[in-house]
Amino acid sequence: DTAGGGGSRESIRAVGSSTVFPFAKLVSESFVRSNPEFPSPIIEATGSGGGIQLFCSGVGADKPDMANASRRMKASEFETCQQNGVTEITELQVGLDGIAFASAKGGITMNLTPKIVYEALAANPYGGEQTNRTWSDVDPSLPNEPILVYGPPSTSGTRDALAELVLEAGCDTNPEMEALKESDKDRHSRICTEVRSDGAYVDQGEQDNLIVQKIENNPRAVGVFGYSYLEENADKVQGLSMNGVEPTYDNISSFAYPGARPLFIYVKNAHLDAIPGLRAYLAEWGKMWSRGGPLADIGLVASPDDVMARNTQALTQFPTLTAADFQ
Amino acid sequence: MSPAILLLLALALGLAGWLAARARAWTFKRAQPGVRLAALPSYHGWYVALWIVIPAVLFAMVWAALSPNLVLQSVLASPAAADLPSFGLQRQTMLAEARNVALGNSPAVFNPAAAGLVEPFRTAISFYNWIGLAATLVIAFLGGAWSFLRLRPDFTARTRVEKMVMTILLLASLVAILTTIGIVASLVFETIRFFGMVSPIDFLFGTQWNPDPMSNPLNPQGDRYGAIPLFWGTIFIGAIIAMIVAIPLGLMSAIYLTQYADPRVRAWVKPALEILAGVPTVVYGYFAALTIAPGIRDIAVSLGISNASSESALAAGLVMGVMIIPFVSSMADDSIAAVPGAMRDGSLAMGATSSETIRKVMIPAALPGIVAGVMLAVSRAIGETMIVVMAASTAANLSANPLESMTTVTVQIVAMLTGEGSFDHPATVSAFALGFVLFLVTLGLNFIALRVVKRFREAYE
Amino acid sequence: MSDTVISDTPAQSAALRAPTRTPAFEKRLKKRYAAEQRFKLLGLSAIVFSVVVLIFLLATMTINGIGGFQRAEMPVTIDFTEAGIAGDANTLAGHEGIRTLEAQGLPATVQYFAAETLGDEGAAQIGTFAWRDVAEAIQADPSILRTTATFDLAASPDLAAGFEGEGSPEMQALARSLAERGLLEKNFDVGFFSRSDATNPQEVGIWGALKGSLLTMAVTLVLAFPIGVLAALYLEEYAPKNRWTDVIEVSINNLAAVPSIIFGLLGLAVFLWIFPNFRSAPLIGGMTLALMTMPVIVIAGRNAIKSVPPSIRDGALAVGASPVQVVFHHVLPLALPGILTGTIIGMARALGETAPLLMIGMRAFVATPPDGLTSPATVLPVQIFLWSDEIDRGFVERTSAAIIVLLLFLLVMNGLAIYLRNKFEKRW
Amino acid sequence: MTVVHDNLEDTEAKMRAHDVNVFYGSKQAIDSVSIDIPQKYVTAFIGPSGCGKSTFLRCLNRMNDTIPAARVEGEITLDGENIYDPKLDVVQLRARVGMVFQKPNPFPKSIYENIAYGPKIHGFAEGKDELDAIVEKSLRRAGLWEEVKDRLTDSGTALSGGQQQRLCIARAIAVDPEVILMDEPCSALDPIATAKIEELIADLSGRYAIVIVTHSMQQAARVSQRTAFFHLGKMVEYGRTSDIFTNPLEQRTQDYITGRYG
Amino acid sequence: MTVVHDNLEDTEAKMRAHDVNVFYGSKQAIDSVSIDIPQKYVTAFIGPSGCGKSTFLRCLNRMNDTIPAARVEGEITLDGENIYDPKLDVVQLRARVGMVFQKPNPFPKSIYENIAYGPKIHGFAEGKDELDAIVEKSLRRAGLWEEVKDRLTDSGTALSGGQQQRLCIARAIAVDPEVILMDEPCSALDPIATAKIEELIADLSGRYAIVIVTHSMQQAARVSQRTAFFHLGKMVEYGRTSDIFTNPLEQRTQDYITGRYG
Ligand SMILES: Nc1ncnc2c1ncn2[C@@H]1O[C@H](COP(=O)(O)OP(=O)(O)OP(=O)(O)O)[C@@H](O)[C@H]1O
Ligand SMILES: Nc1ncnc2c1ncn2[C@@H]1O[C@H](COP(=O)(O)OP(=O)(O)OP(=O)(O)O)[C@@H](O)[C@H]1O
Ligand SMILES: [Mg+2]
Ligand SMILES: [Mg+2]
Ligand SMILES: O=P([O-])([O-])[O-]
Repeated sequence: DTAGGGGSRESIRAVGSSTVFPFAKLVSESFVRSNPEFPSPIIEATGSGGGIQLFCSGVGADKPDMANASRRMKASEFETCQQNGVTEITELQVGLDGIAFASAKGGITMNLTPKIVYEALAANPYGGEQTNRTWSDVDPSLPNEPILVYGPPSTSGTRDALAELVLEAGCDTNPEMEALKESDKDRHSRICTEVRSDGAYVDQGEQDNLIVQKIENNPRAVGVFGYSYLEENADKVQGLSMNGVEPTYDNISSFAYPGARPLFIYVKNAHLDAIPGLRAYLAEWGKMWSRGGPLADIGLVASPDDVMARNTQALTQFPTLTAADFQ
Repeated sequence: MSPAILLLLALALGLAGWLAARARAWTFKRAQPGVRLAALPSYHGWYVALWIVIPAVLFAMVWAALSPNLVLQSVLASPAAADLPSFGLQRQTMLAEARNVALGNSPAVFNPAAAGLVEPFRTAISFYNWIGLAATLVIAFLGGAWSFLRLRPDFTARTRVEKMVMTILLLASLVAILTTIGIVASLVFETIRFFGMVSPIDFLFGTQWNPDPMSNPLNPQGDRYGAIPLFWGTIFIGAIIAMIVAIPLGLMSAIYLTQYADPRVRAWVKPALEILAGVPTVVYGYFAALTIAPGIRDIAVSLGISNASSESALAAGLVMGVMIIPFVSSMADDSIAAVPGAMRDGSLAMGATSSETIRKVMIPAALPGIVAGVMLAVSRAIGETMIVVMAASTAANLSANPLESMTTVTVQIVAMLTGEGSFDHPATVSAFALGFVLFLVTLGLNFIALRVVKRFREAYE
Repeated sequence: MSDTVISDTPAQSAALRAPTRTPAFEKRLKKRYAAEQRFKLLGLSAIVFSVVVLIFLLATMTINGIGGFQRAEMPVTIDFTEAGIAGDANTLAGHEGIRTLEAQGLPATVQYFAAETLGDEGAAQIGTFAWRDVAEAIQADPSILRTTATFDLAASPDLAAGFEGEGSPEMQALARSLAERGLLEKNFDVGFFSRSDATNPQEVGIWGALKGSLLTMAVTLVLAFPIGVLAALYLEEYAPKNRWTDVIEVSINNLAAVPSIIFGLLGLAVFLWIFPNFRSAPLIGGMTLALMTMPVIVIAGRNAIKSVPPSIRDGALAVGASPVQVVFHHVLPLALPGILTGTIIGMARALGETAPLLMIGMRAFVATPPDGLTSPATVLPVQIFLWSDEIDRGFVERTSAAIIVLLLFLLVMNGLAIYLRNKFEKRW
Repeated sequence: MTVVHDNLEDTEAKMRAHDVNVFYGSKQAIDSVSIDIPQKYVTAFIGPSGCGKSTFLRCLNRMNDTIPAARVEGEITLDGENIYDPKLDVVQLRARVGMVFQKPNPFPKSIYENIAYGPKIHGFAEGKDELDAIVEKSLRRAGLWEEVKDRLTDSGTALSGGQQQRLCIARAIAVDPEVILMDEPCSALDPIATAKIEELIADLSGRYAIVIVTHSMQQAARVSQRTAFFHLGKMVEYGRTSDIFTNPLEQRTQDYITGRYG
Repeated sequence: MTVVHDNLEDTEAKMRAHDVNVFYGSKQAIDSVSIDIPQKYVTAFIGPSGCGKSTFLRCLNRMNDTIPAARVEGEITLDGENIYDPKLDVVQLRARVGMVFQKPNPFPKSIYENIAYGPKIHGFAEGKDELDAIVEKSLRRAGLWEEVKDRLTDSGTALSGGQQQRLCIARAIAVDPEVILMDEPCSALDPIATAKIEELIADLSGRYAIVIVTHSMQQAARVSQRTAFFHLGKMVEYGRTSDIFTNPLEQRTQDYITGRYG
């Protein structure tokens, strides 16, 4: 056997984001019903980070063919991929999503800003001690309710997006931190992105459904998850606005909402011809990600037209991702 | 040749050998009418049949493992294989596709490039099939012939067949040891690896449990792996809350059923309790998460305890306690039944009432058995997974408030291993260390409990 | 006895106290009887509590679950003669069929006729895959392409929720108006028993998980039963009393009490290490559960074997049967009902087991039933676990429905075990 | 059917059974037995195995109630009160009619607790001192005091068989019963222990009405003043022990005591 | 130590035990017993309970092998062959030396199967007819044929105790043994059934060497021609039954048969 041994495999395997998971499932269902000759793809929700880690651990039958991600692959991860022989990767943006902050219908309501979220959730806000117990500790205009946020774990892309799009933005409102970014990048990222672990932030594992259930049962809790879950459960939970912008389809689609972000799937080109049906499965994505398509029905925000066109093309050409793409 | 066909072939040959050998034994018998054979003709049959089937089946197994490789080698040597891609997976898949088509498992290849390989596969497969078939036949024949030639009127076929049977029985009982070794080895190996990354001191005595599977595996941050909160959560839910429910209810149920209940009532209630014990834990978990946990939170909130968690330790513990009731009750039932009736009669004859007899004589006498039963119940509760996975939380909380959320060892094992994290990361491997601790603790509890029970039984025998 | 002295006169008597015939005693007695009653009541209430919990649990599942066997469907009449969809048995057969129909615009056709029948709003709420049901019906009987046919198409989850009186007010209103016109109704969902997992609660089925369970159980039974019985025979009938057999005994007793999740760790570390490509496969699941079930069978088997009276063995030995003959001719047949009872109970436990299977990957999303022992699958309890995490109200009912199916299986198995035990409970 | 000797001087009858029948399910184990158990005497029940001695004995303190299948017909009185009267309290009855079993059955508690058990549950002792006194007195009467006085906290099961049986007798005495029933109290004991128990019975006989079931005719002859011979559920003959053994009126009795059957 | 009467006319010895010792673990149960079991006679083993009669009997067909703790020393021969020779096949030995137990233990199979089992496993019958013939002959010899011939398919356990015991004897006869060992075959039976078995033993005695352990001296006197008296693991006296019962040479034998102990 040469590189990537370990026998052969018949079913497609995808791992990664729990945000992308429901979309991947639907595509998979559609795929098996249109292509009964292929076995059903196996899809597991491991979180974007966990998924990419697995994805990048090598090529071969015992390694997944695809990683779903609710954030873009990081340069460091790309590096790991390259080192492990996963050299040819195609990146497909399947749509958009936003990290939604939500509470139960009739529960706590707030107008959040990145700064508030940062001060409420940081392990050490601005390098100091975290003393905020209630929202009103953070900002007297907010309700006097204990801070209780159910959110994704560190393996998750939503968590990364939370750190990058919200926490860091909130942190950088402080000029000192802004300056620190230049002088000590590591320290900056630790202070700005580390989340408190004293129980105010509860990591619910890779189960966004569970977060929805938790906040539905507790009117004073806030949940953090993908917009699609918010949309799907609009009758149970309500989105909290950020900087005064509601998390809605249009606001995300136009990036007016600060937590808007693209969703990706990554494919190993080497597996394209090795795994029966992999191309057809990817084509199925292309059929379903359109505006008003079946994926939109369950909460996927379609990519802007130009992006969609580019990605539709990528479904046949499979352009290889290069280090340059991460500049 | 598929292993199944080889197996059938071996069995058919065995049958033939059986018939032939039995016939042979009959001829001995007819030849010397007065003389008894040393074994029944059918044992001669079995002897030869086993000598045919066992070597043939062993060979078939070896062949099943070897032949695909041989086929592969010969296919790779064929010119059609020259332009196979060098990428392993793709190569393997194409080969597998072609083989599947050649074997008739699938109608066509998906990858057109593999089509050329189908024919070489067909040829190679049928070639090696013939070899396999021939070799099986030869081996079966050799085994059969050798054993057949040993048949004599005074040949003790039965003894030999029985020796083979005994060997098989012995091998079967060794599976238990192998399993134990397998468990211990897999746990120990990974645990040692884990302790290479995180110090056992940090793990066993640390009070912060917050592993980060995305952190750099080379810098595992030992202070994030303090398992004390998990141990506490496990004990609090499984050994405290659940037992507070299960021990009195189980014990009183057993007492009522054995000492008071009308036989007709017992005939209905006992199976009902057994049903309670037979409900899968995932159903209990669902029940806890869907019905009990929100209920408890609502009650707590209406009582003004506003920080009650909706995945409280109480909910998981209560439901686990209910699950354990039948277990405790049947252990208590056994222990009470093991107390000689003479004790009961002795007390009743003193003019004690039934409840006095039970409380002051039966229970104290059955106590070792009951205590051992409780230990087994605890060991069961702390190893229980689904109820806590579904109803407890993943938040490692060191608290004595049953309304707060807590996590347990089993929850963390599931959490760490279902994420499918990398096996190089201490967060993933920590599951094995947790499993090892769980294994040792339950093992200890069971071991002590079984000994106590045994001694208790012997005392009254 | 002549030397025994027999005396007819009793020894000197002493005054009799009669402490039991005092009023004080009577008074205490009353209290003691009250305590007796309280104690008895306590016992009774313990029983009643357990039974009530059982009934409550079963009732909750049943009430939630009954709805799970139904789904909201909308009748849509399609006039294929108008639709311009063509094809015969040949072109529509096999893998290509569905794609052919899709290429011919069947989805649009279905949508069009749905709008005809249900109005635009209603048509927007037929399930995403409704056209696939139509396509499969056409494949099954291409002749309907020349006729007009009515299909009961699944409603979208939102509409189904609206029909239940939940979800958004618009949906509730739409559901009401459709229902009034007889265009939305709950039908018994036969497909629940033939479909597999899906994203949409209206589309899910348990066949995939059930088949996974059956395959897994088959592996478990084939491995655990013979090994368990043979080991039990060996230990009970032949094993010499020495350190080795002690080790075997201790291992078996301990294995029977090892938490099931540890077996999952074993499966993950050993079986998946040996067969890395069989992740999620019933084969691995079955092997893992077999190790878990075997000790149960061994212990039950040993008890059954032990209860065969030694006099039977003596009798057989004394007419010249060899130890192996004694066991296979006499002991095993007599112990078999007991062994079977233990096996059924062990299998029932394995059938309800979830945790170890999570460890070996049987929790992944798989949209089709497994077609063999090595294809990825899930099992019924894991399916229940997965569905229990879904939030859609529809999944609550489906989960409970799946629980009912699982409980029915277990009830039948346990009932069978109890029946066997009672029927063959022999006293020699 | 039953021969009752007529030379029994008119002793006060402590218990009287009249036409008692006992059934286990549909099987009759005792067939219309009538007997007077005299005050202050030792009465022995003898007869071949399975003839119903134990069954009848257990009727006398209603221990048969604990066997679900057992059903008792007829009348048994204690001091004239019918003990099967539904209004009668079994607890009280059993406190008044003590019982000692074939196999010594001390409770798995300390020697002290074994004796104190009865007085405690019946509330006979007001305090620790009184209880101590009862324990000592009972052990003394049972002839066990000297042997165990230094180890009252040891477990009752740690004693030898004969000591255990005496402990059981002491336990029965401790609640001050009026009648003591003993079902083959020596059959599990060696000859020396048996001799001790027989001595004890002789000591106690003036104080209580004692009924003893025994297999050994020698023992019956040694300890009892009255003997009843049972056979196949019937009481065949009843009279002075000396008469029964030297001068039985019934052939079956004669056959039994000369060892023709049994 | 052992007194063997010298008026035993020189019958052919079917089995001979020479200096046999049996140990259960470290406890000696049989202490150097030597005896000749004669062909065609009935030999009775008598002695008080626990003296080792059963133990010695079970040595004669190596049923002691089934007790892990048991260890046999010394030599026992059957027709001159040492039965403890490692080369000897126990299965064959047991087919030659049949055994009937104290409690009847028919297999829970049909009456027919009970009898046919032995011949089947030993291959004594070539076909169904031959087997039928063996079953009938054995049942006839055991005096059971008339009672069961119409219900051969009924379960053996459905018979009465005495019938069951005769079934067990028939089962033993069916494999054509040379010696039949019986360990208190009548102790679980009523007198009528006992009488039948005794009759049967008398019938069989000319054909087989029979050894019977019994508690009842009357029975020994009725059925046996030779009697061995065991005491505390030793064989005390061996001789003609009539001599042993009328004219014992040893005091202990005398004491036992006159009922001084036991
Ligand atoms: N619990 C019971 N259920 C049914 N039958 C019983 C029960 N106890 C005793 N018997 C039967 O009642 C009859 C009398 O038994 P009992 O024990 O009174 O005899 P016994 O004279 O005490 O005999 P032994 O001397 O052996 O103790 C016997 O036939 C016995 O089998
Ligand atoms: N399996 C055994 N293990 C240990 N000791 C045994 C065993 N069987 C019998 N013994 C002891 O060996 C001695 C002889 O027993 P055996 O059964 O041969 O006596 P027996 O004469 O047949 O008595 P019985 O008339 O009561 O049947 C006894 O002391 C007995 O306790
Ligand atoms: Mg009795
Ligand atoms: Mg004996
Ligand atoms: O989508 P995520 O699971 O990576 O948050």
